[in-house]
Amino acid sequence: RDQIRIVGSSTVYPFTTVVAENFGKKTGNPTPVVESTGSGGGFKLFCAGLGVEHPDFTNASRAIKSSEIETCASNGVEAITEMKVGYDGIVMANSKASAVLELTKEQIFLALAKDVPQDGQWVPNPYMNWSDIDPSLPDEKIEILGPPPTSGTRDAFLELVMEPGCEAFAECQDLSKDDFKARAFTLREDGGFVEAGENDNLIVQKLEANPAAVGIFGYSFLDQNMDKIQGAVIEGEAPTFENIASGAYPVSRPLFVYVKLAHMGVIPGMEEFLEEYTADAAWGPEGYLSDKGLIPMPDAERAAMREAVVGKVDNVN
Amino acid sequence: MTHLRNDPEQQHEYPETTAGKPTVDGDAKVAARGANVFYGAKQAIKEVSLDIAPNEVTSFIGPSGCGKSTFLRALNRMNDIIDICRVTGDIRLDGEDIYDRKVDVVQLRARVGMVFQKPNPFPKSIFENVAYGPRIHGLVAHKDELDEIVHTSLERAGLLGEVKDRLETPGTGLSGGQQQRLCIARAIAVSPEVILMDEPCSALDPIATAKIEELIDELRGNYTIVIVTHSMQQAARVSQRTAFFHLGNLVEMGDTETIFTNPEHKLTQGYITGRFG
Amino acid sequence: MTHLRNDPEQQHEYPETTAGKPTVDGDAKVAARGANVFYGAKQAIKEVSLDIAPNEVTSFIGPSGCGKSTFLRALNRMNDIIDICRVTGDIRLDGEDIYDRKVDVVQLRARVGMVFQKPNPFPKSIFENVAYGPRIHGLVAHKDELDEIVHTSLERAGLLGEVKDRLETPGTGLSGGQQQRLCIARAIAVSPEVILMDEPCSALDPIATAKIEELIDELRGNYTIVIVTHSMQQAARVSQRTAFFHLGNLVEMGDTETIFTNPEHKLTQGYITGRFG
Amino acid sequence: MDTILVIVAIVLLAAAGFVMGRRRAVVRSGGVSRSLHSLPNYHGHFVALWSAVPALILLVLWLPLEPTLAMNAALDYFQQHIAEANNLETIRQSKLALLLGLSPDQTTIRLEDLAADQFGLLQTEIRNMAAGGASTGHAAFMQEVADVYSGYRETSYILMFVVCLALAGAGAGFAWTRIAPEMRARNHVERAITWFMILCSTVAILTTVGIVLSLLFEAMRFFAQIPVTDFIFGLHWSPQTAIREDQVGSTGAFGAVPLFAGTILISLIAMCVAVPVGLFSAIYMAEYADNRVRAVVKPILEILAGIPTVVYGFFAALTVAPFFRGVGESIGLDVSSESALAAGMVMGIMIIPFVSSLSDDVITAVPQSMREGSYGLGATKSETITRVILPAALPGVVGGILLAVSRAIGETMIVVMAAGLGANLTANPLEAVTTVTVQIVTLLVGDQEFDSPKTLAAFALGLVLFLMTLCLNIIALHVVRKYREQYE
Amino acid sequence: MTTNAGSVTTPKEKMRATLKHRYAAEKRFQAYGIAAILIALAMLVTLFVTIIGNGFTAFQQYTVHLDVTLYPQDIDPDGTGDPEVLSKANYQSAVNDAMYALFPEATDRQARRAVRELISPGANYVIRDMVMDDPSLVGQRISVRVPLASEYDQVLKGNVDPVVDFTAFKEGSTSVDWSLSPEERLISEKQADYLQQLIRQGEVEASFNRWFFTNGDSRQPELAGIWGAAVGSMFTLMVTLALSFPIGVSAAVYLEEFAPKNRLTDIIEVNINNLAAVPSIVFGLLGLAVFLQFFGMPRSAPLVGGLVLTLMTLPTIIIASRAALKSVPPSIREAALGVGASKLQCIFHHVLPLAMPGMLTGTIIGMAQALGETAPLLMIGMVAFVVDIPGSPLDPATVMPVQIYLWSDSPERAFTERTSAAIMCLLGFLILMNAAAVLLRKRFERRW
Ligand SMILES: Nc1ncnc2c1ncn2[C@@H]1O[C@H](COP(=O)(O)OP(=O)(O)OP(=O)(O)O)[C@@H](O)[C@H]1O
Ligand SMILES: Nc1ncnc2c1ncn2[C@@H]1O[C@H](COP(=O)(O)OP(=O)(O)OP(=O)(O)O)[C@@H](O)[C@H]1O
Ligand SMILES: [Mg+2]
Ligand SMILES: [Mg+2]
Ligand SMILES: O=P([O-])([O-])[O-]
Repeated sequence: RDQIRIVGSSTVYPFTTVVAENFGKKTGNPTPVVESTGSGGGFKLFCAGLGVEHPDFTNASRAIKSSEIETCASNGVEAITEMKVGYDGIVMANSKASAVLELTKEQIFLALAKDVPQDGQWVPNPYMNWSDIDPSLPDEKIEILGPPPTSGTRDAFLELVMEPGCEAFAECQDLSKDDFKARAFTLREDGGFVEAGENDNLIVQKLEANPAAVGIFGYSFLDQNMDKIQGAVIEGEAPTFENIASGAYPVSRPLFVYVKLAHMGVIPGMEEFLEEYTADAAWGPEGYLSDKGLIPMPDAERAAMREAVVGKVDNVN
Repeated sequence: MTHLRNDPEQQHEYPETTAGKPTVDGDAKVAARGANVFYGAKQAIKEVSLDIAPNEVTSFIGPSGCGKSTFLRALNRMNDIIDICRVTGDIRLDGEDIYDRKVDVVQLRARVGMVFQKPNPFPKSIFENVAYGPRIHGLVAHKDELDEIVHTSLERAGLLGEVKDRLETPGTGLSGGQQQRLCIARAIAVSPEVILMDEPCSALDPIATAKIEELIDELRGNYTIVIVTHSMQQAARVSQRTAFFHLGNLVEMGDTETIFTNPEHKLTQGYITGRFG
Repeated sequence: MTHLRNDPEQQHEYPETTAGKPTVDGDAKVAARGANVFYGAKQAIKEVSLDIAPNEVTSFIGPSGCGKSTFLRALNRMNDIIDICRVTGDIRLDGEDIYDRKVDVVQLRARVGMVFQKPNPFPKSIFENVAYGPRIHGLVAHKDELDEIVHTSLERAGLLGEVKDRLETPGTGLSGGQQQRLCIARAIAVSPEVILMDEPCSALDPIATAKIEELIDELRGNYTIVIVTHSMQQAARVSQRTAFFHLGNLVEMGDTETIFTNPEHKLTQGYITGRFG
Repeated sequence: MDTILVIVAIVLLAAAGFVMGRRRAVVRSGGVSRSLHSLPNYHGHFVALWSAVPALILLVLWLPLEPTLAMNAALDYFQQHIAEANNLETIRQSKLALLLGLSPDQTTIRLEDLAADQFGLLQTEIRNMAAGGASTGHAAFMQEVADVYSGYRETSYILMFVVCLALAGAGAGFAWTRIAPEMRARNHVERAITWFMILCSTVAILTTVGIVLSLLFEAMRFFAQIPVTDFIFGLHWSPQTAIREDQVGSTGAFGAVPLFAGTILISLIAMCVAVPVGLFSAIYMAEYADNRVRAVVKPILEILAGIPTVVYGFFAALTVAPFFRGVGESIGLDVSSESALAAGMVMGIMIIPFVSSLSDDVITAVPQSMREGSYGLGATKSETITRVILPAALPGVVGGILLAVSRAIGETMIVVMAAGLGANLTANPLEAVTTVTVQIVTLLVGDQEFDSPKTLAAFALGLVLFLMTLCLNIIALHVVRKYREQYE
Repeated sequence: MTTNAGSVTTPKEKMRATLKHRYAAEKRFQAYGIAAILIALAMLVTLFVTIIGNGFTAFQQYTVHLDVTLYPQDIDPDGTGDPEVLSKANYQSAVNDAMYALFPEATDRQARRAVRELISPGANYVIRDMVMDDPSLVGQRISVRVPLASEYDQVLKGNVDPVVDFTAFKEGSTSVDWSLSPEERLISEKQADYLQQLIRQGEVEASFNRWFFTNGDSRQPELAGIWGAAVGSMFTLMVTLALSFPIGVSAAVYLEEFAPKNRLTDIIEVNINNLAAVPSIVFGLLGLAVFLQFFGMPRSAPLVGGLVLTLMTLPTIIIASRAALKSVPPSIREAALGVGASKLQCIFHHVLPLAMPGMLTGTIIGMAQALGETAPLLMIGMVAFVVDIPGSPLDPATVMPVQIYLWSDSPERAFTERTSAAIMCLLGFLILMNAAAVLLRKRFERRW
């Protein structure tokens, strides 16, 4: 096999593919094949073993789990390296026909949770309209289209928004750890939250058709559809490129690529691929990945990461 | 292709026989004058004129493919359901042109019933088979009336005795002869005036044949019956008048007695004495 | 259900007639002893024993459903292709049991050819229809030989004159009578020893019938022929020996002359004089 | 690649065998082909089959066996040359020590004492190294073992080549000597072909076995964690479990009732569209339309069945669903944008041809005598159809509809794109429901975790769905059988 | 009609009384039939119109005319003409220079970046491909059309701001009157000005989008093409056809002509029907377990895709083939057996040719289903980004419905119309395939 094989997260897929394409065109190597299998599916394939029938990289929208590291090790895949490639902002957006939402995490929690605290009691979510939560919010039905439980985006959103949102309430702080999880992470099922599948373009089009609805998805889809939809301001920060990059916008998560070091030197082009990925022309603030919606890491972090990855690569050879 | 084959054979000359002067004593129930039937370009019936007397059994005989069935089906416009089939000439039922545009085929067929060569009971119960006609024609208002009609019809078809305990069993479960009688019962349940039977006994064994022949004889009192048969013996036994067809032409028609003992045309003679066919 | 229907009718008693003592002058070409044929549980042929003489025409007659076709098909194991059909007893061709496990059916059928009631040419050209048998049996090595066989067979079937200019046209495009003759040509092309014909004229008009009868008469010199017919006239005209079947039993068998003028059994008499059937 | 070479060589040998067998048959018959039992070609095929089939069977058996033999040789080598006392120190310092669970006081390594997973690991290690994976943290002698492994495989390839060809030659030779005029070559060849056909028929069985097996193990693991009764009777479906250990997550609920209810609701809507439209189209085409119309309309309708389901998915999600929503809004109804109605309707459109084409066939197949019987009594066309033809065609129509139902239940992409994901237990077609297939797909393509019920649930769902449709088909077969017997 | 209860009515009168209703019912019934067919056809038309309406613009692409000078020292300093060297050479600077030449006033870094972004980032590869085809171009000044970047292309096609009429803008007369605020637009005010300047110079032109038909996948919408997926589909279908047709037909022949009718064949029959109902993704799971894990075949390969789809289409083909075999009149079999053909000869010489049209119908439907299938391929790695056109059934590849699925989930706006265009191609492929099969079927039908 003289072709690099990459599997993994559907969130990282749009970024890795651009790098792969540019790598192929620039170096004349065969363009790597990138599969979109989801982070977990990617790790499963990645950790299945060494050799040409197993992939060389895996994309992930979350860090590898310890159980996955164990699986890897038990299959002989011990030398792996984690490369953080940037950030992905998770935005809440609605149709431009409606007003821009300005939300806090607590408000989002109240809009989405299955049970909410009220006067020290947990009651089934009574908020049907946004204005029920806070009179300053529009008098519109709450209808949020979001990813299914199997999606990494959903997990990240729960962690980054719902958890702090819940913690803001006194009732939450009294809970045991398990109960807290149950309270914070169970989303309402009375129609206020709609699981809308993995196809974010479909969500965008649904938002356009339904001005009352609010969607949850990655920043790149907002970026490409600014004429139709607008991002909600969360905790006073609008979901702009600059805000996410600077870390001001609170809902963003890191994206990773994992490297199977044992394949270095066996599969041609892996080093060049990593160099391409870590070039400023790719993942820098002006790079083509940022055009595609990847939020770059700060300069120092990038430099350190490049050093770490490319350095490791050198060590192996 | 059948067209090709028959062309050279249409050279027979049919001299003036009774076929040319169709008359019955009294009024004819069905009267055809210069009737032609075409399948596409092929002519299956050529200028046939004949009269069918009421309350009599008329039989059609003739070699295979001569057009007996075709002509029979022309009498209740059953040919309408064959796309390529076309009928010209004049066929009258009680003096009324049945091919008139104003004629309602549905009613015509209710008046001129038909029993087919192969028994074709519906895949329904015996009762439903007979009740079907009265039901669709709205002949009955109550269940009682329907029961009555079904029973009388089966009785007259000579089947009631054999099936009265199992009217709810499927009609297809009867023997061939019983099925044929069931089809006759089904036909008479709508009180037709004429019953056309196309080789009703060809698929049957001798005993079933005898029963049906008896029945035909009995029905003759109330209905006008036309029967197609391949068996001259049968024609001789059951019919009062016989018509002999050949290659689409009506060669000769007359009293069964006369036809079988003293035919006018030598084709007829050749056929009934078994020199061909 | 046919089972049901026939049960009460199997009460006939068949007295000792010629049926019991099958003999022909000299060696029989085909000899059956105590043959039974069953369709599932239903017995269609009951203990039939008869001899078929070489180079003669034997005709099978009898009312519809009596088992003529069934018995005919038993003679070249055509019944094998009907799943539920089972044959017991002893049927021999030239003294060899054809139901022996060692017998190669394919070769048997090449020796005992068959012409079916309904003409069934292959949807191929006329030439290919006739050439098919010689080809699969490897009878010819060269195209010339094949041409020769096809032409002779068509000639003998009396068809060559009509089709020699269009041997490449489909066999299905012929008229019914021509198709039937094509099937006969196809059957004789593999030089069988016996030819079985199941009502070869039932679908035919008088002229075609006459041609086929002529052919049968002619073929008699070289082949052993068995013919099933519904028409007693035909049996009388073409066959030397006649067997009369009734409800699966062989009632009587003998010289055609004798059977038609002086039948031993009154069932036979009833049938041939048209008192039933 | 080497295997392909072997196959090509065998095929060439078989071809040569054909020519020679044919020639010999002709020669032995003395040019009189009449004296041959079978045509010369059959003799040729006979030789070719004898040459190719045994060799190919050997090849198929050899292929999986060969790496095992090579591995045994490598392990042997490991035991004899590596695992000796003077190497022990080196081993102790390498990664291998961990792998072999070497204890400090151990003086010998005996492979047969190794635990199963350690043994497996060692083999994986050898295989990886032989495949060219750079060794990390190993002593160099492991490379020796790997070389033994690769070397063995190399010889084995050559051996396989020689043995297979020899067998092919021997088979051809054997068959060749048997050729004689009276030899029943045709019967032999035909028997071989019949066996091939039997083999093909078993593919369906093997597929079924494969499907059941590939679902069963994971489903068992699922049911080990979630009780079967909870799964089959549970009313709540919410497969939310934590993805990472350090992550907080709520425990999932795995009651499959809402999924099956959703599947049934959507299939029902689909059937409400497909059955009337399909059946009436079929009736019109079979009984009313003339042949030219039928010849055009039937293939056009069949296009509906061939349109990719992704396309239907878009159509449902972007055209039909908003349309229903809009209509609902204008009359004051609250229609979800993933309404079951939209997904079901579009699915119904897709399966129209299943109903229309199959029903058209069976309606046309109802004997003309039934129609004549009815018309002969003075029935109108519609009376004949509704009272005689349809009842007579019922088994076939039911069969077609059941096939359509099966297709609706198993359909995936339309519902993935157009139906919701939230498991609502509702009978209201205006709300969003989810289906079994949607859940299977989302569980399998989302973030997976093969040790948690979340992903394993997909297999359980697949298995239960499989059993469900199996029951449906058995019932269908019996319904059809029952009526068929009655109507003949 | 209005007979009072006492009077006796003859059957004839009663019949007449109900006739009107019966004829009305008849009319209604016929109307239902016509309505049903019209509904089905209307759905088909709606579907086609929707897709074509969304997608036909993708067959056009706005291009910019550039005069590019290929300096040998940049491309091939040693003048070797070695393809290796040519393919790795840097064409970007030549393209940049050509662009800067069009905008002499853009001198600062910011402005130059905006100028560069006007054309597709893949423009240099367009030129590279030209040079690779004809190395003599090195050292010449060549005139080429390179694709406009997809954002601008979308703006010009009116897909971005439907409120604004771009006709005047396209003619280069007025500056655009945006209804969107600057941050909502895909392109900035400055970029719009540049674009208009280009238009005024007559350098921009809409032309046939050949890249769409010749390229593999790309993350640049303007360079993304369907050809790679089409080739993948062809390989996959070839494998499927080569396996499923013979296996399906053999199985059908055995089950219909040879197999005894017993419990085992009943089980097989139920099985085959049931397989038709198994969700297609489950076949993917099977393929993953059997072909990838057990037999160790490569991921993403059309060979494996073909195998999985074979298993999926087999039931359809078997069911249809059995129906076709059933419809061959027994008289043909009797005729063949009667002249001494063996059963297999009878089937191969006579029955199969006659059943072939029906078998082909089943195959058409099965192949159409296989052509449009996505779900099972998810499991065997064919849902992948594949740029290189596959050269064999073992190369990584994707198929058309998967390409559609992937594009539909891409953030870039221009992929929306390409998704629809790809659907149109797939439908075209489908109709072609059906037409070919229908013709083939006709041939078989017409031969005799
Ligand atoms: N549907 C049809 N299409 C074309 N030709 C037909 C059709 N039905 C009958 N024919 C032809 O019309 C002629 C007369 O056929 P018809 O069925 O009336 O004969 P018949 O006298 O009833 O013969 P049989 O005694 O065999 O039933 C025949 O040549 C036949 O081939
Ligand atoms: N395939 C079959 N399955 C079951 N029963 C059959 C089958 N073929 C014929 N029979 C029955 O066997 C009996 C004899 O049939 P056969 O066809 O031999 O009659 P036949 O004498 O040829 O009648 P015909 O003159 O009408 O052709 C009949 O009762 C028939 O119903
Ligand atoms: Mg007739
Ligand atoms: Mg018969
Ligand atoms: O595919 P994801 O793991 O990023 O959801």
